[in-house]
Amino acid sequence: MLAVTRDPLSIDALTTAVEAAVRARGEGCGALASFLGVVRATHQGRAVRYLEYEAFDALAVKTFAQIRDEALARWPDAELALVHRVGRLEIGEASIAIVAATAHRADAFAVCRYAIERVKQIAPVWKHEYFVDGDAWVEGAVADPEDADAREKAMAIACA
Amino acid sequence: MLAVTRDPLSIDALTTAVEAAVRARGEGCGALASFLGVVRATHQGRAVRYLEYEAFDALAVKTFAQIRDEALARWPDAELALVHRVGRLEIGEASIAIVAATAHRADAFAVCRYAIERVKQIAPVWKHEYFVDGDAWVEGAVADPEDADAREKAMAIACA
Amino acid sequence: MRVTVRLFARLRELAGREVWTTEVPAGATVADVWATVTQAHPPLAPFDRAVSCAVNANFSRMSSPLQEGDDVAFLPPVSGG
Amino acid sequence: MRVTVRLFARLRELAGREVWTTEVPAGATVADVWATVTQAHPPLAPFDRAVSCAVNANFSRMSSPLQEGDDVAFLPPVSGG
Repeated sequence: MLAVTRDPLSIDALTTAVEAAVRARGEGCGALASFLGVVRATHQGRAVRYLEYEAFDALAVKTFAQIRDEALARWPDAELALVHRVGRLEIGEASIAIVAATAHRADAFAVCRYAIERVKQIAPVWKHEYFVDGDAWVEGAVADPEDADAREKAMAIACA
Repeated sequence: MLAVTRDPLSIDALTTAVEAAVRARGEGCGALASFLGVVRATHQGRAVRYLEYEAFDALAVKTFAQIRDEALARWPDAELALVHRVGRLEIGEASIAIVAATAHRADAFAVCRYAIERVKQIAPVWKHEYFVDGDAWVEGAVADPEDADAREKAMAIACA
Repeated sequence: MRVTVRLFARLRELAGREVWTTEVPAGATVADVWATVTQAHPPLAPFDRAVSCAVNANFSRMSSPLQEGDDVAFLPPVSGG
Repeated sequence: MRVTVRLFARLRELAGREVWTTEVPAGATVADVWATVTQAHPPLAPFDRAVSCAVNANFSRMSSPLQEGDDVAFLPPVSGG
């Protein structure tokens, strides 16, 4: 449930896996919150043709495992699935799918939000945008998985 | 995308519909946040056998439309799908599926959270729990869709 | 005038009935119908302050006046989600 | 000793190469390797303060000493999600 893939993403498939994993541990989850990042038709006013995502696959999967560990340290009853798609993505296609399961809904939303914030901070994944009139790499955060300030910032956003 | 059904729920199906609806309106959504409520194996320490949900279908769908209208008044770029399942539900099955789409992720989480809070406040749906040792109707909020305090409480939770 | 009464969930179970028609005076309100329901089915009386109502599948107020043929539903506290 | 150098995304594009092996002195750190990379590929120099690194597919520090055969990856700022 932590993966980099070239295939289309499915929240339903992750939901089934996460629900079963939590149920195998005990009472099961009552709430699942999900996030799907989708390719938009425009970016800062420029018409997008398509995107390409690239990842350092082996490191990305380890990063997802770290994010899951961080989430479970804070929310012990949680389970988390996280899959990032790479390769060429058309408008309307999903680049990332996250499913968080917990006993109650407030935590499910928090875990899911925490996971996406952390992905954006530390996952070794890069977005290359192809516009009608050119292309550009997107560069966001300098990845540092040990940076406690970043982790606390993500936690603050998740638990707001 | 606003419905009461006796069939199993799918986030993927709602996602496809919502994404297409937003894209038809303009730039498309960049973020979809989803919520799935799932039947847990225990409730307050009692072992659950199954649940039965009952709805006032015609009024429930109108209530979902009101919730969507409220959300769009606050988040004009949003789209919302909301389906509640009724009938007998086994442990691990989903009772409600909500998908919220917006341009950016903070809003998607907020719209989705707002919707589930409002459903719990005003949707004419009732849960009947069947335990190993008895059964009970669950009774939560007195439904009043005009109650501005309740609406503001849901908004405060969503925008925390 | 005749109106239809409709009960849901625990109200339906406590009353032992779901849908029926009843005669009420012209100008009767939803509250008047509720009063006849609780009189006929005393176990519903504790819901006096916790009941919601709908007329013709739209949320309504207990004070709303009814028309001939209206469909009046009473809803216990909800628990969807 | 020999180590493998690996570049991703914009770093790879700017350097015009992705993976190669290079000779570094015993006791060399990740930073030493980065210095040889930016010397050979000056367009990478502006990433001095924005580059992350990994050794053998684990996040590392620029100050980490390397071993013979290590795989050293340099990562520009990330943009997943």
